[in-house]
Amino acid sequence: MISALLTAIFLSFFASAVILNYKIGRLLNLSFASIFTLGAYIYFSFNPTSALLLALIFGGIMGAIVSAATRKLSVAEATIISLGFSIAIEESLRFLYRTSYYQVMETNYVELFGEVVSIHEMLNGAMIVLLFLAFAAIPLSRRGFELKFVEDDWELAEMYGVDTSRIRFLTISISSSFICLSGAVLAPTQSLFPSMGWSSMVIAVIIAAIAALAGNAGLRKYGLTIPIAIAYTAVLRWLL
Amino acid sequence: MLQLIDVSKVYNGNVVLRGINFELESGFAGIYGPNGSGKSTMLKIIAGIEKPDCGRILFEGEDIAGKTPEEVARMGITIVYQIPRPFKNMSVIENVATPFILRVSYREAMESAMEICEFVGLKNKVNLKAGLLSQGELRLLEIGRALAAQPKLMLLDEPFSGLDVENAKRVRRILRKIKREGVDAIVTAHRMKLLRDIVDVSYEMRGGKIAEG
Amino acid sequence: MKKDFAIILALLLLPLLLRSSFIVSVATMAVVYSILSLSWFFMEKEAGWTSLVHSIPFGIAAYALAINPVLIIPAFLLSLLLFTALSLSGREKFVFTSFITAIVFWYFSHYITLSVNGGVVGGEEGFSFLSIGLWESYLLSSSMLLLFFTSFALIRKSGLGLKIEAVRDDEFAARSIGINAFKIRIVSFAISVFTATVAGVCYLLYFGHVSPEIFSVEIVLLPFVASLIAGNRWASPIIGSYIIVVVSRAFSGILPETHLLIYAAVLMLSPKLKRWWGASAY
Amino acid sequence: MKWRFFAIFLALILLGCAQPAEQSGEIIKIGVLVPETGLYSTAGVAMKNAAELAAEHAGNVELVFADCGDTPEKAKTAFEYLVSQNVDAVVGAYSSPQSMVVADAAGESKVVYLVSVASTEAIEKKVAEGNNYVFRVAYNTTYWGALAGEFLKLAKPEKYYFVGYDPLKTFNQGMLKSIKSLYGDPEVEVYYKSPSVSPDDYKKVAREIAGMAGDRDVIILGDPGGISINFLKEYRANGGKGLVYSVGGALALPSTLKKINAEYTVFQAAALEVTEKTDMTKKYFEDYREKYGEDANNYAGLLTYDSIIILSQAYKKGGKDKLIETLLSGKFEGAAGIYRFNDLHQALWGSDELKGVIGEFVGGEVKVLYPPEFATSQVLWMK
Repeated sequence: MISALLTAIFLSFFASAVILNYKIGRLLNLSFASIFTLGAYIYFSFNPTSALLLALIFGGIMGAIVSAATRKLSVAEATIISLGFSIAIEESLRFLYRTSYYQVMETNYVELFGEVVSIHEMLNGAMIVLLFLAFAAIPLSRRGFELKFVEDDWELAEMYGVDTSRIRFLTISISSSFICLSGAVLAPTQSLFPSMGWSSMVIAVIIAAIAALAGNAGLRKYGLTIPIAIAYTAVLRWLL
Repeated sequence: MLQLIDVSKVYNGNVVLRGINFELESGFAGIYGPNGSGKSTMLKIIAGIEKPDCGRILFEGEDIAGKTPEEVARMGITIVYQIPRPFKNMSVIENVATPFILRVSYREAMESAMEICEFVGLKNKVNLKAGLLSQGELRLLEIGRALAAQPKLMLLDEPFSGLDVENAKRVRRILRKIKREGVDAIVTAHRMKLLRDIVDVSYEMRGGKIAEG
Repeated sequence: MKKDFAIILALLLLPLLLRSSFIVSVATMAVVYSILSLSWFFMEKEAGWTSLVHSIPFGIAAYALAINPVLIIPAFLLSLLLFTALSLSGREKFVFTSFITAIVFWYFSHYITLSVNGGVVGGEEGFSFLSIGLWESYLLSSSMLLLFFTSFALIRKSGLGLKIEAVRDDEFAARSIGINAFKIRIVSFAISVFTATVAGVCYLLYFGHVSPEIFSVEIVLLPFVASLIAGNRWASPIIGSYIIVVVSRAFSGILPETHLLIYAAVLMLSPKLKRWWGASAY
Repeated sequence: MKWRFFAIFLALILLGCAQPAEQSGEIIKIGVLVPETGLYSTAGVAMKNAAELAAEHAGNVELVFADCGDTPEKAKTAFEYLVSQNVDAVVGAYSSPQSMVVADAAGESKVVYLVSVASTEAIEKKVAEGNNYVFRVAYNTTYWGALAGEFLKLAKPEKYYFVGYDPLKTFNQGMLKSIKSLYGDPEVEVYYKSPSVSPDDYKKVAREIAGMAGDRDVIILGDPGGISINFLKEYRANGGKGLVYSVGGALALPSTLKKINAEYTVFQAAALEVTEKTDMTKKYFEDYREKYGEDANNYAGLLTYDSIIILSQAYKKGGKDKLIETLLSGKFEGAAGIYRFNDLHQALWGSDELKGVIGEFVGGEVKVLYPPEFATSQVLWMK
């Protein structure tokens, strides 16, 4: 149950990042798939502490590049460019880590309420919850108001003099940064291979799409992704 | 020809039309009244876009109250919206040709559309995308497109709103021409003065009620 | 329009001159995907619905033919029904609902199995079918492509085309001049679904095998990507499909390790490509 | 302008095709379909390395590589490319649908194709239907099951559980059918879903089975992919007992087992370094390590190696024109044993000279359990 909840939190975080990028960055950011993978490979290559820091930095840089490359483009064009980035990162990782083995690491488990849970999953869950709380606090600030404005009506916000391109840049960079961090934190619970990020990406897009269908009101749609994540995987498991 | 009997409409508890009784035998009828008096709603109900809560609408003896907009249109009633709704990505002539298509071949439709474009004065803009027209031209296009449906009855919702003097004159001229062609119409406006020299009979609408005036 | 036609004809004739079976096989794949992309483009540009579910008519047509050719008609009707049902959510939400449906269908397709002589066939392995041969496939799919391209050009200059475009631009205004918008929507879906179905049939007749990969995200996105990277003309989805098939498939032998980087580069440069294409080619 | 655009693309394609085929009588030109990109690219590295090593060892082989990706469609295009390079024979491809498509294409273009990984029964069916050009060096699904059955007979567990991977149900069920015919029904038959459907499903199944299985039970894990590693971790973390028998793939590589400290994991392989079935076994493993700096793959890589070695020997014996006849009538020495092919062009796995190997990872090292002539240990149970 706890482990399922942690997975749901992770997927909901991934989906929220997708929604946020869509609303503010105006692109379906498919580069997340490989940025997540990149994080995992960074964790594999460096010692844990510096890996986490590097993941944050590299993720941010990747996000910044994607943001710069997709400025002032239509949603569709920007989405295709992010797909190009995703493939490029994935293929580069394949080159850099040319091996016939899955990269694996050991992970430690702890028992929690009678359930065995990986420490790394818990860490990732805790990080995401903190992130959600920080995100929920943003609307209280002036910046947060701007953010909400942009999210609500991008064109109107621009007309009223909000610096939308800066907000867009920050949104894409920061969300990429955390996706990368999440990849690093979860690395020991995964078998690493260059296209590993896609399965999470696809589910995240579906959850984001369902959330977008279900409601569009403020922060609620991000919160909505958690029950949707739980329901979606449960329903599919039952259906198939 | 057209008869409204005890037609009422309520939106979210606001009574917009209170038992309207209205009859048009032939010619142009004008309805004037302030904003929110229910003029547009009445036209929309006749056109089948809105459903009345109660009452009957008889057109050539048939009750059309439950019909869909396309059924009403096919019986010969066309509406010209207050805010023009052109087919933005189609050319002017294609806009006008579309209603003809329901009756004749593509070639004939285009020929007839050309005549209408000439009639409403858009002859030199036929190949332009409708989305590029000015507000006044859009109104002319709307009227042209409605005419192309070869209506027995036209519903014109505030045809002069938002137009400058020049364009208002053009619309007025065209409406007179239409009248001469023998098409019947209901025209709304917020002031009676705008309608005086076009309509045969005028009504005043206030608070969802209608009275001859 | 004539230019577009000339370009397509030239594209189709080139492999015939080169007479290399590898080039023809790549070209056949490109032509099959061109038909699919064209059907997508028709729905997007002519009817105004952005679909991420064209893998379904494409895929189930291939599945139907592989299992039992009689199923082609139900497959077509099923796809049409699905499109119609999804469209009830409205144009805006159609992109999302269609994407979700396509993915769920992809999962489901792994469970399409048949019992043959006590053994299970299908599933993740898919079904085999007899290929009609390379040159035959190329001629068949090329003539289908030309046929559809020409038909679409004719439809656009016909009454039906006007009605479809009117409904695309303003459903309500179309209804109030007497157009049955729902009927027209279904007709336009039927045209698009039919084209995708034919693409699926051509796919199987050439390829001789169908597996769940046909419903994968890659195929879902292909017509969308293809139509976008090469401008916004009626030849664009076709040229785009050629570009994608060439960079992501044909180089698999010439540059086995790096060909996807070229694909990535093409995607990243696509807006430039598109503009350059739009500016210089016409 | 637009023509220049096409010209570039076409020129690039032609570049690949236009190389004149220099065909000397001594050298066999073999096309290798390697999944360089996509889902199976990890195995692809092993296959490519092994192929290069085989060419080095054989001496009379020229290789042409093409990326078959992870879809049958890419495999077919890659195959067509190899044919355009005038190869004498083709080996490789990874998944079953890929091999099925390539088999058909091989029949059409009359090029000999050796299936070196895929196990689907459809391949033998195609041969029975008259496709003479396809041979399989790898196990068929039945042999996958037979090998697991051999292990069950050796271990005689109190109960056995079958855990399959959902997207590979056809493969799993074919295998299970063969196990059942040898050892009876499993206690439980359960499948976990691909993580792209239900990310947590393997954990749930791991927990469930961990709750059921006892000390003297065997869990047969029918997933050759990366998730099998996650499953095993989760199973042991939840206190799962007994022996886990992995059908191979990701969990069959000793260095992976070492990395995750997978004690009491049993796995199957085409050959292991310690099972010197022929002179080539050790050579393969040693030279591979020396050349590439990591342990050699013992299934997909090894069988790709053997496929090329087999072709090289057949070519020496009978030349290009008699390749099919030579393959059908001859014996070929590979790293995994002596290969002969039956009427359905299937390598005779299970015969005296060609058997799969079962190893057990215990105490940080690999012990061989099967075949008996190479066995270094009994089945060891967890205490």
